[in-house]
Amino acid sequence: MSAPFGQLPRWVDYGLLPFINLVVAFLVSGLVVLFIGASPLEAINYMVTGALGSGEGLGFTLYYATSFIFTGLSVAVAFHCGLFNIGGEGQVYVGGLGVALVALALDRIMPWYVTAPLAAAAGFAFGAAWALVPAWLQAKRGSHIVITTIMFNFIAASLMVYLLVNVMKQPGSMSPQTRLFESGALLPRLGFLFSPLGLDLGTAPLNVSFFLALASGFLVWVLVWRTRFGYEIRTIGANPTAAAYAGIRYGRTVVITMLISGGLAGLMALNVLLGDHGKLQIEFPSGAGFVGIAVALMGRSHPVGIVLAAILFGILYQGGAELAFWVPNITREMIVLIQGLVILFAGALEYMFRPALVRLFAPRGAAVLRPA
Amino acid sequence: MDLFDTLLIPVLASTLRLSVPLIFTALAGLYAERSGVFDIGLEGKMLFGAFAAATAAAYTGSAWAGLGAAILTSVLISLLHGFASITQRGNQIISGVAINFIASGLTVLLGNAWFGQGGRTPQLPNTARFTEITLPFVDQIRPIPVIGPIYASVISGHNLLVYLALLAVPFTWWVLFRTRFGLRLRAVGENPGAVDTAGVSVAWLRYRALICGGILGGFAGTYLSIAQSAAFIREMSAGKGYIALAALVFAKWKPVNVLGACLLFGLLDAVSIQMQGKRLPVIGEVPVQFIQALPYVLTVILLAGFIGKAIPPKAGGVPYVKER
Amino acid sequence: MTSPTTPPAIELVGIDKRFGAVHANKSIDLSIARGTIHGIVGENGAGKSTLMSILYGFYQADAGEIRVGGAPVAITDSQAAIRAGIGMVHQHFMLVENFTVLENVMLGAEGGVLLRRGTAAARAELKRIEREYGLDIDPDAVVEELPVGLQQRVEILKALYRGAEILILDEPTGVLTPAEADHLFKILGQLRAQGKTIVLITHKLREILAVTDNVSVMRRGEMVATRKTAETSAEELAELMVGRRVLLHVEKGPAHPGPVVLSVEKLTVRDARGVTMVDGVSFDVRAGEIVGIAGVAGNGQSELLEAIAGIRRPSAGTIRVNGEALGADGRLDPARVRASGLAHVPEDRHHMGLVLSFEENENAILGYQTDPKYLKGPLLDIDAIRADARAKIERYDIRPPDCRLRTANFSGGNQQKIVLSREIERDPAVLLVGQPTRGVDIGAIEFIHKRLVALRDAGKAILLVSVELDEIRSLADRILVMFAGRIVGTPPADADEQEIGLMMAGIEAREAAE
Amino acid sequence: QDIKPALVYGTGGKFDKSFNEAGYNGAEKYKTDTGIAYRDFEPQNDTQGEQAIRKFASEGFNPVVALSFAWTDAVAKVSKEFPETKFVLVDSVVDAPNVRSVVFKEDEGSYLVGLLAGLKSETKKVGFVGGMDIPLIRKFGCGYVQGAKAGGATQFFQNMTGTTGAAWNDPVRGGELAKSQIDQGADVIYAAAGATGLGVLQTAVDNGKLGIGVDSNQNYLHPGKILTSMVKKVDVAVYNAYADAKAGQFTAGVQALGLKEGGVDWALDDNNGPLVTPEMKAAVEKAKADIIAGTVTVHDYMSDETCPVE
Ligand SMILES: Nc1ncnc2c1ncn2[C@@H]1O[C@H](COP(=O)(O)OP(=O)(O)OP(=O)(O)O)[C@@H](O)[C@H]1O
Ligand SMILES: Nc1ncnc2c1ncn2[C@@H]1O[C@H](COP(=O)(O)OP(=O)(O)OP(=O)(O)O)[C@@H](O)[C@H]1O
Ligand SMILES: [Mg+2]
Ligand SMILES: [Mg+2]
Repeated sequence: MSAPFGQLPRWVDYGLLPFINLVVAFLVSGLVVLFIGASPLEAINYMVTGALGSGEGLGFTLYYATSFIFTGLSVAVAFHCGLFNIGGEGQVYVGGLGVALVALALDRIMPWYVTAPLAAAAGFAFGAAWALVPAWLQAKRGSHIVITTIMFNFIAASLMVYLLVNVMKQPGSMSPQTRLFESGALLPRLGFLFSPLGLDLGTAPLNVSFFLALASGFLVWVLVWRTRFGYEIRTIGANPTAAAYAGIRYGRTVVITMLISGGLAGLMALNVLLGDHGKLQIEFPSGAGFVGIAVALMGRSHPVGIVLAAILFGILYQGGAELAFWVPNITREMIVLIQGLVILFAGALEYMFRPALVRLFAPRGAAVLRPA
Repeated sequence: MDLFDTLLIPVLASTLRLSVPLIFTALAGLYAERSGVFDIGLEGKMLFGAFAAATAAAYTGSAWAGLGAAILTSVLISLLHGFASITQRGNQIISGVAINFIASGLTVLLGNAWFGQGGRTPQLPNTARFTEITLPFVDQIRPIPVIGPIYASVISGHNLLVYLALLAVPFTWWVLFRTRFGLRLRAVGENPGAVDTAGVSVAWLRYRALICGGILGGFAGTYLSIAQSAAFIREMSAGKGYIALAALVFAKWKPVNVLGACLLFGLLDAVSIQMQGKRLPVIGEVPVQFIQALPYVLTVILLAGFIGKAIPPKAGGVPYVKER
Repeated sequence: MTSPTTPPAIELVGIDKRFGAVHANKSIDLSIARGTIHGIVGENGAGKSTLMSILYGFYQADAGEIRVGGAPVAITDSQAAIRAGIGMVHQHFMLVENFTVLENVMLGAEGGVLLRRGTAAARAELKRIEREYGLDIDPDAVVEELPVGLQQRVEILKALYRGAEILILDEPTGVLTPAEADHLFKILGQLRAQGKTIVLITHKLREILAVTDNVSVMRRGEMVATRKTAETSAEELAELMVGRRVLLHVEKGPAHPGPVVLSVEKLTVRDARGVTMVDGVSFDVRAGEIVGIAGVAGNGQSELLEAIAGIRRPSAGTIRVNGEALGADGRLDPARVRASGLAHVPEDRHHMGLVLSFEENENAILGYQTDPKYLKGPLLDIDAIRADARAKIERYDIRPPDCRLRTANFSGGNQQKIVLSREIERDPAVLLVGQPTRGVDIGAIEFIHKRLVALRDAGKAILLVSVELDEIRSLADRILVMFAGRIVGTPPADADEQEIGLMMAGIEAREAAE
Repeated sequence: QDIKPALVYGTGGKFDKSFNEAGYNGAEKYKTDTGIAYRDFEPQNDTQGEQAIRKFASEGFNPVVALSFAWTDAVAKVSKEFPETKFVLVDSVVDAPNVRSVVFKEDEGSYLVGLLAGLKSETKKVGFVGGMDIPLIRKFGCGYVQGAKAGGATQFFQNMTGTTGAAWNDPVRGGELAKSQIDQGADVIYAAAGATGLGVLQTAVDNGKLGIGVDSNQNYLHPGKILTSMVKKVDVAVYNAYADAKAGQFTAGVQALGLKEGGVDWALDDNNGPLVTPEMKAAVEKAKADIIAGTVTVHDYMSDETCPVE
């Protein structure tokens, strides 16, 4: 995704341009808000203050961001290997199963700091396992990973409904969910960190897995740009022929990459199940896997970009909820639309205003590439 | 013979009905991707089409007006996708994702603003729908064993769009392989440079391909909301766009294979519907969720077992940039 | 030569073009007389292709005017150029690989909304052109299955089919055998005789001197000189191109062959479609010698190299390096082959030798990413890698000297140097080299040849595959000629061109068959 | 006393043509009757549900009504945090001094419509299309087949639409399931699948069969072609919650609303009047009376998570 046409100062490329795109996205959203007869200014105000204005709002924003960081990284890792993993949703779902099993087994006998790492490991393992078959088929049979991962999303849904309704549900309870986890499986919230800053997270479910997400981001960066295996991943992604020439084993690399990708998705369950819901119930991924695609692409598949994009989506989720909460005739569909417009302008149309900026900022007389 | 009537015939008929939206949508994707533009916004196109069809039909009371509106809307969405991914050289996948978000939000929003039923459109009378039509000579042919019932109950008795879907396949084949437009379309998906140096505009060609896709997307949506159902319901595309995408890859981007793939998906679905709640020999009662997962499992198995590598159009997904 | 009264076929006035930071053409003036063959020479990245692409409407000039037959024409796109009677054979072919020859020729000139009628007409026209110029080709062959030589023929047919009066050929002979090249030049002669005008871009001064009427020289985006061919010399042109004196022939002493290092026995290779590309080939390469494999592109040389390099699984035969059979355990992969002291400069640097989107220093370890000296445990040792890359840039005078630059932004010649430095600097026991100087300018050619000879003199075994007969003859100590997957001759290194040319065309093979 | 009513829907959304919508109607009715405005919220995910319930409570809204079993744990938590606030949980039970849990005996209502279906069916084959295979829906189905059996039906088809959220918004698939049941001989089909049900009813009607609506009275959708609807008076539950609070008569604890309490019922109006013969009407009314009297008991699936009839 190299930007077309002339060079720009980094702060313009990575600061001003995205900012302009966001502004435009919100302007267009504002028109829609007007259309349904609400005040755009009021709306943006609710949205921003709702997401960032209070400790609690910020807490929720970062909580959602945590989930999106995981799914975003998952998509990005596969992308670097030239694989389009649409299976995040299913990998999160099944990852949740792993997390829940550990939690149910240990929450009464172990403290959280024992349970959590094991749950994380299980979530990673289950998520990875769910990516294994598509990965293997791609590597050895060349079956298109886009189809197989789509199919595995549906299969995951069926599997989980079956388990939650027929196996893991508490007798007599109406809702298809496991019993509530007890303290031994609940992650500490981060209120204590923010209170010194005078921020009260209130009941926001922001929890330690936020740090796991950031750590994963860093590890992914190391993996992709600083390890030999990452080099091999990127080579296959950029030029499979050259990869074969370089003696990089396609099948092996593809499989391992997808395992990592699926595992990262699976980790998201930790944030949601042990960080907030305290149980495993149907439908808990609620689309985070798909949001991950947008997050990864808008973050240009780079961890830093992904964290930023994830926070942006966290703001849209939390701010959107606040907005819908306070302005009665703004429904959740409105929020979905705004998300769509942001993806459109900040993502697909990211270069629309670039030529204009180039005309403004283009450094004159940049060094001409000299031929041999 | 009894099984033939009570099981096979219904399953085949149901197969046909279930494949129609997939056929339209997969063909829509075929035009786009053969021209080198990925399109995972199919889901959104279908949804917008369905909404437009139901809305127009509700206001005008005419199914044809509905179809027209659906096509118009879906084409507009395609143009948006084109503007983002052709003119602005944006990432085609992001653009598609964005369109899907916008579709699921905007349809409900507008529907609610216009009809105040949470995005649902008013219940349509049959006069405002595409209803089932009976082919000629049904009664004469029905008595004939085997072909009779098949003609009467599988081939006949569907709404117009079903037959249009079946016609769309050979038509698409003809366009692709027998017309100038088709030749250029296939070329631009493989090597835009060749098209450009032949003095044909790459951008305009791709736009036209997307427009074709838009038209078909409109048909798909119309089928959902005013042929199969009598109203638009939020999210009613229910993931069919993604299945169609899978069918397209499955079919290796070839029109006739698309028909095959979609019918296959339809069949698997129809079978799973029939099998629900039935006791199977040996296994006995199978949990419904397993039956519901069956089509997807089988797809994966077939894919791995029989369909080799699917090689997408070479220039697919990359915006055409002459000057780096 | 046409009389000065008739206006020139083409006049370029003050053509200027920038690609972002790159100033590819600096207000170029050029006048090409009707009915002549006009040569253009210049280093890699001098701006030749750009200039011609502007003339053909593929790029738009930032400034300047184009006159055709004296009248200014606005060439906004290739369509306009075609209408103005200009046709172009691109350096990087503009063909749809999975289309048939006919479809490629028709594309953009289908003659009607429906294909059927147009197709018939096209067939007829194609036949006519074939007969007229002896450019025979099967119109229903799929292009990707044709050898490069024929693919180029398709490009020429495309231009003629559109009734081009002015034909531009951008480095057309790079992929041809001498025989084929001569044939091409005959055709160009015919075209000129019919009053058509031809622009010929090439790096080979011999061809310039042989076929052109006038020649212009470009350097770093500027038009530095135009000469009547009759009144100039290879030396002068070379100096004008590079801006310094260059040696046009390779200086090398006699070889001192040592023990056999690489030995290939009854090697057979089939491609994906199961077609036998290499057919029971056997030969040895000794330490301290360069063995050259001559042959028309597409006669199995590529497959041979790839098989030895471990990229293709041979279906039969054995490959030994220092007596060690490669892949004896049935697992022959490039990593292991490298480990056994074999290095490989692939024919196609863009598709195989480099990852164009990578930084230069990343490409400098491609294939050696597992070498401990580039690693700290599982991590890449970035500093070591970059230091190593800078050293190579230094030693091979790769320009621009920036190891963080995207590889795609280096010109052809420099990209080739990146690959060569990577492979040669491993100091391998055996070096496989494919088309080391394809599309590379004489300045760079001189440099590359020196390096190869130096490596030989250092006692290494070198297997050189090239379609440039000159190159083979000037570098190789022994020559093998390959045709249809078999070695059809082993002419002495000083054998004359005709003789080898015939073998390359499979004449011997045919005779044997009869 | 003064009240500030609030309403939190299930993730299905306000206009699910199902019980969320019924709840909405109840709140609307209360508004029109009393002029007291209310506030509502449609959560996009489970986190937002709890968030909204808590927010309403902390903003001083009272009573706060939470529709759907999905909010069971949320209500349990928040009701502890806000002991002064009155909460109403629909479709599930939380045992707390300030929580009223309203559950409906869908099995009883479904029994009645099933009975009618059994009586009306000529093929004596009746169908049921559920949204997702979850306990609540099984409860509907179980009551239905018991009634249908009592009505003389000999074969029952029970299908579920899907395993993702789409299952509640997939009229096309719902229609397909209905069609397959019709192909197998069913001539009366009961839909308990939210908006998917619209497709079920449509297909039944398109094929000249009879459909049975659910939750709210859907008879009007296809006058003369819908046999009846199993009405589940969520609207009443919501309305009463507000009214009781207003009148200071709010009571916590479990309200199990069945036929007796008028929480569930079968719908008979001009739209389906012609379809229901006096005999049928009598039979259904008798069954209703018997159930209320306790002489007939409908097996509640939730009691032991099994159903006597398959
Ligand atoms: N660039 C590519 N694109 C798609 N498929 C490929 C590519 N390269 C190789 N494959 C397929 O992947 C399969 C495995 O390739 P390869 O043998 O390199 O994997 P591997 O890493 O050696 O496997 P393993 O490590 O398990 O032995 C082969 O069957 C080949 O068809
Ligand atoms: N599409 C492009 N975008 C950006 N830069 C380009 C593009 N095409 C060429 N250049 C740059 O313009 C300069 C001239 O390129 P050009 O291909 O015209 O040189 P050339 O004389 O044809 O070289 P060669 O002999 O290798 O073909 C080079 O520096 C090249 O990197
Ligand atoms: Mg060049
Ligand atoms: Mg060139």
